[in-house]
Amino acid sequence: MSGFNKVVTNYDEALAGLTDDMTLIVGGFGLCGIPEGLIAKIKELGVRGLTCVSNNAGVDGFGLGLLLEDKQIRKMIASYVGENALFEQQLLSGELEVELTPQGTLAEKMRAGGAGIPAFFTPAGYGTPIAEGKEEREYNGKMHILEESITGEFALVKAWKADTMGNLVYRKTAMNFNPMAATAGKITVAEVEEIVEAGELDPNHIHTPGIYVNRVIKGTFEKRIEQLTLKK
Amino acid sequence: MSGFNKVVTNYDEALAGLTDDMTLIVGGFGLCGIPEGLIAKIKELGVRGLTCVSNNAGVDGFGLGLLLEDKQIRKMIASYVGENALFEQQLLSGELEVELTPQGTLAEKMRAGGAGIPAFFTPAGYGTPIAEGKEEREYNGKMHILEESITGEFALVKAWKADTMGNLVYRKTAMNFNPMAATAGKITVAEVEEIVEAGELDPNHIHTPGIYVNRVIKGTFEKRIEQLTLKK
Amino acid sequence: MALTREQLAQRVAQELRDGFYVNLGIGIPTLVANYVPKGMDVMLQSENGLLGMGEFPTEETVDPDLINAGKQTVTTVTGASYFSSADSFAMIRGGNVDLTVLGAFEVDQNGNIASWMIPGKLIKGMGGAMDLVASAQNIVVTMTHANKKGESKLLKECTLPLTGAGCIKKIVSDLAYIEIHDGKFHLVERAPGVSVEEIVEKTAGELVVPDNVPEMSF
Amino acid sequence: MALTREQLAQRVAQELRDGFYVNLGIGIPTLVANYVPKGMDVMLQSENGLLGMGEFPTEETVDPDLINAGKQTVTTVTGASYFSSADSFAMIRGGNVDLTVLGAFEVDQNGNIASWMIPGKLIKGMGGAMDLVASAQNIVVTMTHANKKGESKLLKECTLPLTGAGCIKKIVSDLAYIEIHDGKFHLVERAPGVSVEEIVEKTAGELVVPDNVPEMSF
Repeated sequence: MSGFNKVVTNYDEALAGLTDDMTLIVGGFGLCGIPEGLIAKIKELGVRGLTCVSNNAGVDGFGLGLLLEDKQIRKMIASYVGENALFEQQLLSGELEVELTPQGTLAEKMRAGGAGIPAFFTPAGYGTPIAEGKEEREYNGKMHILEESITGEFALVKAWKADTMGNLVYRKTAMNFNPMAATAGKITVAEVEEIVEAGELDPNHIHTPGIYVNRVIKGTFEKRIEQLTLKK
Repeated sequence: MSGFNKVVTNYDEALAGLTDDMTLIVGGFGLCGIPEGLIAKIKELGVRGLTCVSNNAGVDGFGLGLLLEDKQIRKMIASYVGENALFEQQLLSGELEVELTPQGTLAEKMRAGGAGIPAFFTPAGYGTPIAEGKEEREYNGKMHILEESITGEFALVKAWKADTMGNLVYRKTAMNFNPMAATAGKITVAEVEEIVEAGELDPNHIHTPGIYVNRVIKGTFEKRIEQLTLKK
Repeated sequence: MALTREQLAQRVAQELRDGFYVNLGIGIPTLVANYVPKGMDVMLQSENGLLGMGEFPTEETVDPDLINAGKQTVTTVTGASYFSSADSFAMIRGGNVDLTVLGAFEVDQNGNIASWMIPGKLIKGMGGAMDLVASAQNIVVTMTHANKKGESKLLKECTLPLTGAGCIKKIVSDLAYIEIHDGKFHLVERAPGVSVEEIVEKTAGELVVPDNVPEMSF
Repeated sequence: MALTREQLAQRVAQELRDGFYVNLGIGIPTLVANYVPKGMDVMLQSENGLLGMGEFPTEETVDPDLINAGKQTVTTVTGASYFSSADSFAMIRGGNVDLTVLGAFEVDQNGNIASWMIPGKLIKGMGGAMDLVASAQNIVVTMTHANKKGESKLLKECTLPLTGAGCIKKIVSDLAYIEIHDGKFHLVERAPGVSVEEIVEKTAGELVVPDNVPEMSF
């Protein structure tokens, strides 16, 4: 299945075509389920002026926080960005722009972007600063606002397993934003823990069909824990 | 887990509360993945004036076709209704109303209904009779029409396996409209081939979380094939 | 005496019913899980993609791929399921969560809530709060009745940017259990040993006080 | 000679490329699967929720839970996946299908297509056709050049209710391969033994004819 072999063996190939000023959709929630190696490679590549769409912005020195160190991110679209001193600093100095988006709206914007739905009404954010400048409409006795979808030149996702044809399976809550991100990129790159032969994943239980995935690379993951909480 | 035991043991209990003039969202594609026993029970109950939202209307004597025999359906919202002589007859005589909806729009209307999205823009149907009276808007250089979501008093779905807490797994293309239908009903009833104990289904691979499912009943299925095509 | 954090959680837990699917916010709301009445089962939804959240893990069972919306490591209960963030908020917006518990800076008598942004201070983001308050049918806000300066947090009109409009109907504060309808606060219960006068004094919005205001029972 | 159904499918198959995800409509489009060039792999998408459709089953392997969008029993190929109808059309509307092949009653020189409804006749429904034509970047319509009465199906303007507006760029008819751009039909290839004159005569819309119109090669 030559035409469907999505496996690449190095990060240069995985991110070929990534240039300055692109929009990247990046999976993950906090530091959980993030494409660690791809992010590290972007730091190495030194591309700048990026718009990153991701629920969070990582922490100092890990996740998307790495890209803040050399000011590679120009704009961040996220729902929560509180865990990062560099972020705060660049935001206050005006070097970084942020577009805060309700978490469910952000997830739906990615899903809609991938699904060819350019805009949708949601109740989230009505009556708040988020609604400013947005069309409002009542449905079923409740006010809603019109939100537009998001797509990007690249989507970078982290999956548990991939087969060679790019079919993906996620694990536990490391799924989070990754399935929608995978659909919303023009070029979608999946960094995974394990690559198996096509046919080894149960067709009933593939989370992201290979049609969405352009490149698959096997990564190694630190899986840093943000809030280690143990039973007392 | 008393509060989460969704299993019912007879069809009367499964459809308790179903009355005349309700809207039912029914899973299935053709005769594949339809809740056979629930439909048969509706025929027995004799409720009338139903609005049925389902991709197809069954065939004479099977699937939703059964409900046409006693004229229980007042309105059908579907994408394709061609396989049914009774349907044709009742449509021509004006006893039955039909709202034809593009298949992808129908699926998205159910999904949106379940997801609290009251309306969305889609390119499907722009410039066609389907667009009449609907708002049109250009996004990304392409015209789209605004479509509203669908919900129903009941959703009737067919799954392969359920656990006692209502978590569902579908099998092959018998999945089709069932996952969206399951989210779009005020009361969702799942008719399944097998009921297993909670914990037996892999939490990574549950198609419909039990939160959407109010009642689970074990059915027996004929699984009639509409177009038997064999390799020559 | 004003309720402690634990007592707040305990009082909120009285709003639980057997078979409820519940979303608990960060902070005091999280503690509610510790006070689920005996013989009652509830399933906790975590908006990062988990239905059926369990207690914190041990060092042996901790898994970086399994966290809650507060980014804490957690476990699951029997019958849990994982799903994407889009599916998680579809579940929330679709009105399938039976009870949502969250904190707030301010609530006003029209059910508006402000909980995410204090102008002049660094804005960290709303996370999932706007989706939760706009979507849930049944929300309990739990917070102190007044802020550290002694200023009421139950206002005629919120002064901070809103998280949601007209969506709050129940407040469990450290002084009282209050319901909101018809554009007014309605005092329903008072914390043990707290006087109606103190509650009236610390409620800036319009408060309807019935003849009889029972003490909360735990 | 006008192309046979099999030759139509064969010519359409020349539009396939290695690694293409392809949606084939009911009828002649389905036959295209039989003519995938050797050494080339394509994956067939069936909009009822299957990526990686295989050939028809044997009596031993037939499975009522495994059908295609034409409701025919099918099999799967290695690497297939199943998903819901919403996810299937998300895939389609999102522009992920590389080639869509379908039939039509009429196509006009502005790329409009009519394929689902003949007023006065019973309306069966559009199925997934409207979603497919509105979403795909690369659509091939395959049909006879004229109807049974000899009337052209390549028109200045469609007379039947549309399935989609301005979305068709390629037609493989039994007489010719034609492209549509700038509001005109453009003759690119003719069927073996069919004269340019016959094609011109049977094309009601504006047809641009280049000096050299090669015969199709199979």
